Amino acid sequence: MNNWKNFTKGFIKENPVFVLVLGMCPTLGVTTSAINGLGMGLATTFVLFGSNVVISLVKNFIPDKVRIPSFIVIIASFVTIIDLSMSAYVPDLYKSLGLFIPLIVVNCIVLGRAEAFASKNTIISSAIDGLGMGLGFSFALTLLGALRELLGAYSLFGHKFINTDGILVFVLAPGAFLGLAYLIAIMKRINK
Amino acid sequence: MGQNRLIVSLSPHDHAKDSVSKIMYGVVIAMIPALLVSVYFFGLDAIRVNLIAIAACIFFEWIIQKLLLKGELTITDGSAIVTGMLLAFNVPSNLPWWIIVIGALVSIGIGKMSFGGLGNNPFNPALVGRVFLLISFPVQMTSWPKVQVLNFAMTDAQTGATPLAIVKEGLKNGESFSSIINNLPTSYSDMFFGQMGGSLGEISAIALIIGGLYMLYRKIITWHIPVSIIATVAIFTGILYGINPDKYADPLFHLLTGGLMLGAIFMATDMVTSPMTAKGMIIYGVGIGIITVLIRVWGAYPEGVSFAILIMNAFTPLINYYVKPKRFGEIVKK
Amino acid sequence: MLKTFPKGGVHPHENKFSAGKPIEKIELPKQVSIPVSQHLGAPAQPVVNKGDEVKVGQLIAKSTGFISANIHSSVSGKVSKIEKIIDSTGYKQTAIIIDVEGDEWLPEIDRSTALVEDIDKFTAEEIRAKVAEAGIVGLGGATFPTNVKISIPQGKVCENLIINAVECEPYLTSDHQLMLEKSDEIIVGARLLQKAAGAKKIYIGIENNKPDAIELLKKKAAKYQDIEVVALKVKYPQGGEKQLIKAVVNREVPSGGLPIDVGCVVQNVGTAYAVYEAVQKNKPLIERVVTVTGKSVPKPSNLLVRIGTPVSNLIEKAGGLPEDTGKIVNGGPMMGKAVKDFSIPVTKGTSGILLITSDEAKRPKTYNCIRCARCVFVCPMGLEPYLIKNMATVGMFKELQDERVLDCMECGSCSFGCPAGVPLLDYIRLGKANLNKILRSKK
Amino acid sequence: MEYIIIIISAIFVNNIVLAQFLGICPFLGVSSKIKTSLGMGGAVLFVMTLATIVTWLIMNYILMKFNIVFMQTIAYILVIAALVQMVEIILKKISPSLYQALGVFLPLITTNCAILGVAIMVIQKNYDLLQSVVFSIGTALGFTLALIILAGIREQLEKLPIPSGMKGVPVALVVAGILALAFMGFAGLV
Amino acid sequence: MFMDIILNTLITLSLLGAVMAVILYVVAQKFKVYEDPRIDVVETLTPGANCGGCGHPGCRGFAEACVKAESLDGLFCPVGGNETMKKIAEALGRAVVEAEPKVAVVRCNGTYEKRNKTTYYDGPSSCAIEHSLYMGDTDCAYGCLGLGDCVAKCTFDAMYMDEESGLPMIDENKCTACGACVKACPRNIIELRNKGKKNRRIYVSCVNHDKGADARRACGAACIACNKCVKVCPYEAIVVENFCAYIDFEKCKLCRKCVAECPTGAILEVNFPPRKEKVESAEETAVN
Repeated sequence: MNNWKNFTKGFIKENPVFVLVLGMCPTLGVTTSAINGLGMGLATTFVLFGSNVVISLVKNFIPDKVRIPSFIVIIASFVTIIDLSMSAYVPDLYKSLGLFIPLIVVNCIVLGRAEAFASKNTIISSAIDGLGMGLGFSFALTLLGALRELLGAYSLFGHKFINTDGILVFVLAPGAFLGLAYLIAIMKRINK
Repeated sequence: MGQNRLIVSLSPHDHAKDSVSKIMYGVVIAMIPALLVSVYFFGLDAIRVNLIAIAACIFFEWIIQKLLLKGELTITDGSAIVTGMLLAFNVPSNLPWWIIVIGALVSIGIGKMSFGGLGNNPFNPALVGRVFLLISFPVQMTSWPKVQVLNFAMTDAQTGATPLAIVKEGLKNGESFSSIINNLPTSYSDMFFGQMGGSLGEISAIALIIGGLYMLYRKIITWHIPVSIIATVAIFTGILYGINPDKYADPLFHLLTGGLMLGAIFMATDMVTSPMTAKGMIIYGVGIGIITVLIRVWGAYPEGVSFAILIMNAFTPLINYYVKPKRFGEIVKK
Repeated sequence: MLKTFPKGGVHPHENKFSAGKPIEKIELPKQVSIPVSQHLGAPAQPVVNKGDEVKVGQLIAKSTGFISANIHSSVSGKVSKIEKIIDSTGYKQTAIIIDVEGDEWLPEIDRSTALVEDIDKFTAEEIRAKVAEAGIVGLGGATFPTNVKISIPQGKVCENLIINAVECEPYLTSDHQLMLEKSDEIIVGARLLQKAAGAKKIYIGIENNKPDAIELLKKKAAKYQDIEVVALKVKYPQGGEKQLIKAVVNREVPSGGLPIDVGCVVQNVGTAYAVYEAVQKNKPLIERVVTVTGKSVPKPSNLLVRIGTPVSNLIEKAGGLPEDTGKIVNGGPMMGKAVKDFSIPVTKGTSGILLITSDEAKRPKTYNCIRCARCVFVCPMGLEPYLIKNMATVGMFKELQDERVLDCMECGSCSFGCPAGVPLLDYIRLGKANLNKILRSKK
Repeated sequence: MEYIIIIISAIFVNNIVLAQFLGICPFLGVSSKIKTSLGMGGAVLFVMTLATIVTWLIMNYILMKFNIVFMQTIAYILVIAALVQMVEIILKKISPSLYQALGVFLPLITTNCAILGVAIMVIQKNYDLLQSVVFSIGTALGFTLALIILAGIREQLEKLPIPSGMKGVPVALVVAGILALAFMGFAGLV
Repeated sequence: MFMDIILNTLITLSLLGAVMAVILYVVAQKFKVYEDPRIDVVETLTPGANCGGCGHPGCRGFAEACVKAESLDGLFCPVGGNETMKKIAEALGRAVVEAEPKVAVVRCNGTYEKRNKTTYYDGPSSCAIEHSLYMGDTDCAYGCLGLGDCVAKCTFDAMYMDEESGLPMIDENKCTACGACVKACPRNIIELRNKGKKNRRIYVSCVNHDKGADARRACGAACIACNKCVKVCPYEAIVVENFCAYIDFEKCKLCRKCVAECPTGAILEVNFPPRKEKVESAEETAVN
C-alpha cells in the first residue's frame, strides 16, 4: 500500500514539474512535441531509477562528507550511459533533445530524490520512488509536449489533424513558458 | 441618530472628479480620427476588424472575471474597449475573424487578466496580442491589403507589402535608398495622410497626431514619451542617413511609415506599463526609439515598434526602481 | 509671470462663496467647552477648578512645556466641569466647560478699536513674552506655538519673515476677509513679529485670486521699505510653509529641516493680527475668524467666534443645517478634518467649518491603480505616493524611510487627483505613523 | 567585431534563459528581489567564466589527449561542483550579507544547467579559449539581464493583488513567456 | 587499447578528484568562518514556519538567539510550544522554561447590537487607518473597529470576522498564540491569555477607560467599573483600573462567580458547561 502511494504521488500530488517546480529546463526546452517530451521523460526516469537504486545500495559505504559529490558521480555515470546509448539507438530523438540529455545530470529532481529519499530508504522503496517520480515527470513532459504540439502544429504524436501551420508561438520559446504557466495554475487549482 | 449619520473620512474631502473610465473613453475618442481614416482607406473591413476585436476583448474579460477570478466586474471601465481597438489598429484589415479572436484572448487572457486585471499588467495587453499573432501567423499578419479610397464592397483586395518592408527588402538586395523611394508608389504626403499599406490604424500620421494632441489636451498623456521616442528615432536614423544615405533610409521615412506614430502616441503611452516619472519616461522613450531602429535596420523584422515597446515595458519596473523624482529639499551629496 | 513653487500642485475648484462677506460677531453661546490641547505639543494644565468664576481673558490652563500654549477663558461665567469631550481630533480630550454669565472682561484688556502703531515701546524679548503669555499659536491650522517659532535658536539667523496670506484651501475666506478689514493691524502685527524674530525683511505672500487684498496691503505697506507684498499664482498647496518659501524667496528647506534652516520664518496673517492684539491691546487669543461655508449653506459667512463655541451655533448663524449634509469638515476641503458631530467646539486652529452635501461627501469609486503617474506629478514634495501606498499596504514600513515618506505634509494633492479614486493619503498616513513608531522604538 | 557579435548574440538573440531554457531554476527562484538577483547574476558570471575556462582546458588538454571524451559529463560536473563550493566558502568570508541573500541558491548553481550547458556548448561550437570566455561572459550577462527584468516585474507585482492561482511560479512563467515573445524581435540582429 | 581507456579514465578522474579536493581543502582553511554548528541543529528542531511569532526574524534567527543566549528564559517558540522548547533545551543541554499554553482573546464584546454606530466611516478597510482618523464609527473610543486587521495578519487561518456581531472570532484550536494579531490591533484589544484548564477561560471583554455612565452610553456590553466583580472574587484576581476591570489569569481559579455578578455581561466565560437555572436568570438580566 505504502509502495503504491510512493509510486503514485509523483503524478499529481507531488508532481515534480507542476507542484515541486523542479527540472524546469528540460521541461521547457524539449517539449516542442509530445514524443520529445515522452522521450526526455523516459530518459530521466531511467537515470532516476538507476541512481536511486545504486545510491540506496551504497548509501552505507559513503562517508557523509563526500555524500553529494559521490551522488553526482553516480548520477553522471547513468547519464553518460543513457547519453551514449540514445545516440546509438535513437539518433533522431537524440538530435532533437540535444544538449538536454547530458544536462539530466543537473536536473534538480534527480539529485533531490537521491538526497531526500534514496539516501534514507531501502532499495525497493527507492526504486519505486524513482520510477514513480520519473513517470510523473514523463507524464508532465508529455502533457506539455502534447499541448504545445496540438496548438502549435495541430498534431499529436506526429498525426496531423489540420493540414496547416498551427499557432506557431507554441512550438517556439514563448509558448513553452506560457503553456507551462497555465498548466501549473490549473494543477494548483486541482490540488486545492 | 442612526439613519442620519455623518460621514467621516480622512482628508482631502474634495476630488478632481476624474476617473479611470473617463480616461479610457478619452483614449477611445482620441482614436476615432485614425479609425475614420482606416474606414476611408480600407472600407467596411476596418469596422469589421474593430468590432470583432472589441467584442471579443469585452467578452473574454467578462467571462474570465465571472468564471475564473470571481471578482468585481470591471468591464464598464472601458479598458477592454481600448485594448480591443488598439489590437484592431495593429492588424491588417483583412485578417480572418478567428485570428482576431485568438489575439483578443491572448491580449485579455494572458496579457491582462493573468495579472489580475487593469493596472497590474506589466505589458501592454494589445501589444502582447499583436506580437503573439505576428509570430504565430506570420503570413496572415504581414499581407496588408492595398488601400482603396472609400471602397465599401467587401471584395478581397489585393495585398502588398508596406513601404518599410519594400525598403528593407530593397536595401538588403543592395539597391540604394533613393532609387527605392523613387520607385515607391507612395509619396511622403501620402504616408502623412495615410494612403499606404499597413495595419489599419497605423497608416495616417496626421490622424494619430490629432488624437495625440487631444490626449495631451485632456491631460491623459504627457509629452515626454511620444516626443522622446520620435526624437530618438529621428536622430538615430538621421545619423545613419548622414553616414550613408544609400544604405539607410532617411529619418522622415522612418517617422511616417510603420507603426511608429501609433506606437509612440497610443501604445507606449499606456499608463499602466510606462514609467512614473518624467525622467523615467524619457529614458523609456529613448529606449524604445533605439530598439525600434535596431530592429528596423538590422533585425529580421521590417518593423520593430511593437517589440521595442514590449521590451521597454519589461524595463519599466526597473526604471521606476532606479529613477526617482527630484525630492523637494533634497540635500545633494557631493 | 507670477511667482509660485515649481514642482507639483493642483487646482481644486475655489468655491469661495463667503468671499466679501464682512466679518460678523456671533452671539455668545450658553456654554463653551475649551479643550486644554488646542496646539501642537503638550496639553496645557488647567489652573481653575469646578465652580470657579472666570472672566474673559483669564488664564484657565497653563502651558506645560517648551512647546505648549496658555489657554484663556473666552467668556465670563462659572466653570461647570472639567471632563473629556469629543473635539475636532475625533478623540476625547480634556476640556474646561464654562457656563456663560454676562460678558465681563479682564480690566487690562484694551477693547477699543483705535489703532496702536508704535512698536518701539517693546523690546523683542517683551514681544515674545507677550505672545507666549497670550497663548498665540499658528492660526493657519498647524497650531504651532508662535513664540517658539519667533525665538530664533542659537546660530541661526532669520532673514525673512514671510506672512502667509495665501489661503490656498478652497472655500475658506477668513484670512482674506481679515486682510480687508484689519489691514493696518496686520501690518503692525507683522512688524512686531519681525522685530521679535529679528528679520530683515517682511514678505506678504498672497495668491492672485485676492486682488483687492493685494492692492490694499500694497498701499498700506508702501510706507515701509522692508515690507514687500508678493502676488502669487493660484496653486494648491502654496500655503504649505516649504512651498511658500520656495515660491517667495526661492529657497528650498532641506528634507527634515525647518524654515529657519534657510533663514525664514513663516507666520499666518491671522497670527499676525492676533499678535497685534496681544501686544498692543493685551488681549489673549480668545476669539478668531471662522468661515462657515459649503455649497448648500444658506448664508456662507465669516464669523468672529469665541474659542469654545459649539460648531452647531456657527451653523445656526449661517442659516441652519442644510438637510442633505453628509459631512462636516473642520478646516478646508483639502486638509481639514471631518468631525464626528455638531457639538465639537471651535478651537484656535479652526479656520473654517465646511458642510459637504451627502452625495459629494462620499468618496469616488475605487479602481485598481492604473499607474497614470498623476500622483507623482502633482506631489509638491517630489514623492511617489503610489509606491508609498503599495508599500504601506504590504507592510513595508521600514523601507518607507528611504522613500522619504516623512517629508509628506499631507496636502492631499495625490488623493485629490487620483483617477482611480485610491485614497493614497490614507495609506501614506498609515505608513508615516508606523514608520514613526518604528523610529521611536529604535531610540 | 567577432567577439561583439558573440556577446550580442548571447545576450539578446539567443538569450540563455528566454531562448535556450537553461538556468530556469534560479531564474524562477532568485528573481523575487532586484538586489538578490543582481548578486546571483554576479555569482553566475563569475562561476560561469571560471568553469568554462577550466572545463575547456580539461577537455582540450586531458580528455581529448587521453581519448576519453565520453567522460565529459562526469568530469565537468565534478569540476563545477568543486568550483561552486569554493565560491561559496569565499563569499561567506568576504561578503556575509551577500551570502545570506543568495542563501540556498549558491549550491544550486551546481545544478544550474546554464553553467554545465555553456561548458558543453563551447565545445560543440568549437570555440577557442578566448571565444569561450567571451561567450560565457555574454551568456552570464544575458542570464543576469533576464533575471533582473523578471525581478523588477516581480517586485512590482508583489505589491499588487494577483489572482491567487497565478501567484508565484505561474505568473513568473507568464512574464518570462511574454519576455521571450518580445526578445524574438531581436531575431536576425546578428 | 580497451584497458588503456579504462586506465586513462581511472587515472584522470582520480587525479581530477584529488586536485579538486586539495584546492577545496586549502580554500576552506583559508576562508574559514566560524559558525556555531548548534545553530543548524536548533534550526532543524524549530517548526520552520518563519512566522516571527517569537520576535526573531524567522526560525534561523530564533535558533541563533537560542544558541547565543545564556539561558532560554524569555525565548519561547509559540508555534512549536513546550515540546519544541524541550527538544531545543535538550539539544543545548539547558533547562527549559515551561510556559503555560496561551491563546489569543478579543477583549471587546461590542457587537452591532450592543453598540450603535454614530457615524459612517468612509475609507479603506483598515482598522489602523480608521484608528488614526478618529475614535471610530461608534461612541466607544476603545472597542473593536471591526475592519479585520487582525484577521488579515493571522497566518494560521485561526481568525475570522463574525458577520453578525462585527467582531473577530478566534478558532482556539488553530491559534498558536504567535501574537501577530495582538500587534496588528491598533486598539490593543487582543491579549494572549492562558488557555486554562480544559480550555476554560474567564475574562473581562472590554478595555474602555471611560467613566461608567459614558461607557454605558456608548456600548451596552461595556465594563462600567462597578466593582461588583472585585467584591465577589474570592481570589483577589480582579482589579479595576482606569474604569475597567481586569482579571489576572494567573490568579483566577475559574470559579465563575464574577460572571454572574456583572451587570452588563462584560465578563465572558469560555468552554464552561451550561449553568443551572438560577445563574441563567442572572445572565438574562445582564443582557437586558
